[in-house]
Amino acid sequence: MSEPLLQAINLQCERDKRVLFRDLSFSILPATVTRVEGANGSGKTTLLRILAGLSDAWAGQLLWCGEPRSRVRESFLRNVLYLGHRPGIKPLLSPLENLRALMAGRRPIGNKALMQALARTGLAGYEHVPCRHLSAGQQRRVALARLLVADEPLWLLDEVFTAIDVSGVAAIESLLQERATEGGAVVFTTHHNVQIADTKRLVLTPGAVGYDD
Amino acid sequence: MWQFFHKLGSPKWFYGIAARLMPWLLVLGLLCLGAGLVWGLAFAPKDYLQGNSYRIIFIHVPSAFLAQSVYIMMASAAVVTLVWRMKLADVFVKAAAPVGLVLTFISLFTGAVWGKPTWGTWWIWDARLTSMLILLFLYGGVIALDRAINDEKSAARAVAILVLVGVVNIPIIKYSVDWWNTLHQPATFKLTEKPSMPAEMWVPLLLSVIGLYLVFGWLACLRMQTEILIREHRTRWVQDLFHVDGVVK
Amino acid sequence: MAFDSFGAFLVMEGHGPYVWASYGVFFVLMAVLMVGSYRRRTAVLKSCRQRAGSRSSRAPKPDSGTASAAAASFTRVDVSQD
Amino acid sequence: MTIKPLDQAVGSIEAMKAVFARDMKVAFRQRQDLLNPLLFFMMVVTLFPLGVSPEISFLQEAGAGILWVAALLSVLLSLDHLFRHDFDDGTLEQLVLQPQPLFLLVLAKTMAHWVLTGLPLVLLTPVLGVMVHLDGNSIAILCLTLLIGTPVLSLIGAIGAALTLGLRSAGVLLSLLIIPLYIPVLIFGTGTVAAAAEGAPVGAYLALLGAFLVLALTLAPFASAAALKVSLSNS
Repeated sequence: MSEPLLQAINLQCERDKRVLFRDLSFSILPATVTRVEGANGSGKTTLLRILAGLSDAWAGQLLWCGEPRSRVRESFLRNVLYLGHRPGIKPLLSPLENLRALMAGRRPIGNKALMQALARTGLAGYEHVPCRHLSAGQQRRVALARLLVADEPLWLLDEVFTAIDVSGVAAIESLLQERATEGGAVVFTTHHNVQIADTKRLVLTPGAVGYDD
Repeated sequence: MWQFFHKLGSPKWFYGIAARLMPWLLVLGLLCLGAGLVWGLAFAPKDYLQGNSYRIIFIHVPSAFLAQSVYIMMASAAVVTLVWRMKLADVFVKAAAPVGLVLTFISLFTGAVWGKPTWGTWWIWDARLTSMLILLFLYGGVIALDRAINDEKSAARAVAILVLVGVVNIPIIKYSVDWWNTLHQPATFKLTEKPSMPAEMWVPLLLSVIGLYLVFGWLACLRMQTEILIREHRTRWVQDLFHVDGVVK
Repeated sequence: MAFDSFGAFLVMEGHGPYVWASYGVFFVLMAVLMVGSYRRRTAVLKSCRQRAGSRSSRAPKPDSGTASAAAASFTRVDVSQD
Repeated sequence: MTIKPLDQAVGSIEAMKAVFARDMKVAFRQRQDLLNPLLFFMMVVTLFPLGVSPEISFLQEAGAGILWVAALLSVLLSLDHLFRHDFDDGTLEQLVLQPQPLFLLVLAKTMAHWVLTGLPLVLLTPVLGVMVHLDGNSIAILCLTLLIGTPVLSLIGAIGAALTLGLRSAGVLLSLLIIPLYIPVLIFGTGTVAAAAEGAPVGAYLALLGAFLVLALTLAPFASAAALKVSLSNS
């Protein structure tokens, strides 16, 4: 068994005087797909934001490769890719410009690869159209194009399937599956009925928390 | 050492200490303040230049002095909030800011009223008064930001950042206002600067400064207790405050 | 005493209004602040006491912050019932 | 098979360049927004001759102050947008999660903001200076003070913009928080012009303004970065 990438020990989150979860302990191993489940308001998004390092509203311990995350913050940030509800797409820029800007701070990539990535997300021919002229699903596809060129070992994907059509969902399923066999770790939330083999489940229920493989 | 530090940060511990300290603070504070003010109002000799209007000094100077030191105290607490994330520190900032605002207002008001018999006008853009006016704005900003953010933790940290930015600016503001003042009006005579103040004047002044400090201590403890109760009302120890052997007091 | 009479003390050679207005504002504002803060704590204590009382009389709940959500059915509501 | 954790990241300078370039590009796609602070600047300046007095002597005396106040207000007006669009579309989350130090990225954004608002204001100042009857020397000094002063306005303003991000009535709150902090720059900016008009040497004052700029450059990005993290954590 390989070393866990991210480890949460007795994670607790309280927002607006309400305990979302407590004593939550789990490890994210390489080459795994984990699905965070729970009803609306159970704290799925909050958990992913905490794991990504966006939210401070937590107590407990978070280890990255065995070390406290706050101590290795820079390396942690380089190794984690987070896609949230708001996809980080500028409406005034074209898909190509958006993708290039998003990759610039992490892994600068040539135009050819970027164009290819966009084409493979079904945006061929739209590369130079300002994103505000694209549909919600197409805008999300621009953000998802990052997954085709990203090298981060851990992906945190919040509601990635929103506004994506059926064939798109299937394609992303196989992308995540493939990523896991390559050795990457994926943590995602969704309300879609997604079939990915060997998906671990992290269930958030109010008060009590269960984690089963 | 660390244990002590932790204890210092514990709201429960503070609540108990504050409860024991508060009567002393209030009684001593009111005594000092009362003695200083009565002495200053009725017994101190009249000022040969300004006449009796100078008696405003016994409230103007203490409130101005305290208004500034409260902001410095808030800044120290802000450092503690940001570095050690101690709960008590941000409780203090939240409790002290409105008191600081009121004290700043008092010093501005008394300064303006004092100006009328001295300079013949209610308001003069004197360096001190202008600095105090800006301090009033700073307090206002802190309180407004605190009110605007719903989440307690975020509010605490945002306010701490703002207070620190403000405290870096205070000396700069003071310096630039002083410079601006000399640029625009040759220094007339200042309100509170006296070549040498006789003991009958400065002793009551000192007494009222100390008294106001103690009263502020009482106010801060009281308001911090309130804030702690609001934040911790669900915890065991707050519930236990009202129970003696399972019976509600 | 720096003044000859109580009347002189009040008038302060014409500066009385300024001095007394300053002291008045000081006392009023400080009193409002002190009494207000004190009453606020009293009110908060009272509500805490009520909470403690209601909690000890009822069976203790494990945690009030984590009420479990009832399963939603999304069936339509009959609006003619009232 | 596993993927080894990565250690090499893109350099901070490259990342800053990318952030700067994106902000410029977005701004030039919406040129109307670039003109708004300038129009506002001109309108505020116009209000003074209309509202107070068009007399040459008054305008000569008050002109530098009027231009400074107007520039300050236009910068203030434009600050609300500094992080808001990025916050709404999620770009800000991605910025905070970039592996480079956040304060440098914030500095790049602030620099872009200055190039897009402060610098055009400085360039417009000679025209307005002539309209309020300032003499050539005063206009030159005024431009110089604005050139040093407006970056300070952007840097300090960024703190306020970061603190009020995502709050209701953020615009008004932003002004409340930031205006008191602008006072020293305003005082020295206009004071320098006044001193120059009296024939006094202004080198020391300009150096002092420069010191403000250095201080703001070194401290403000840290405060803005910390404030951004708090605001994002809260959202």
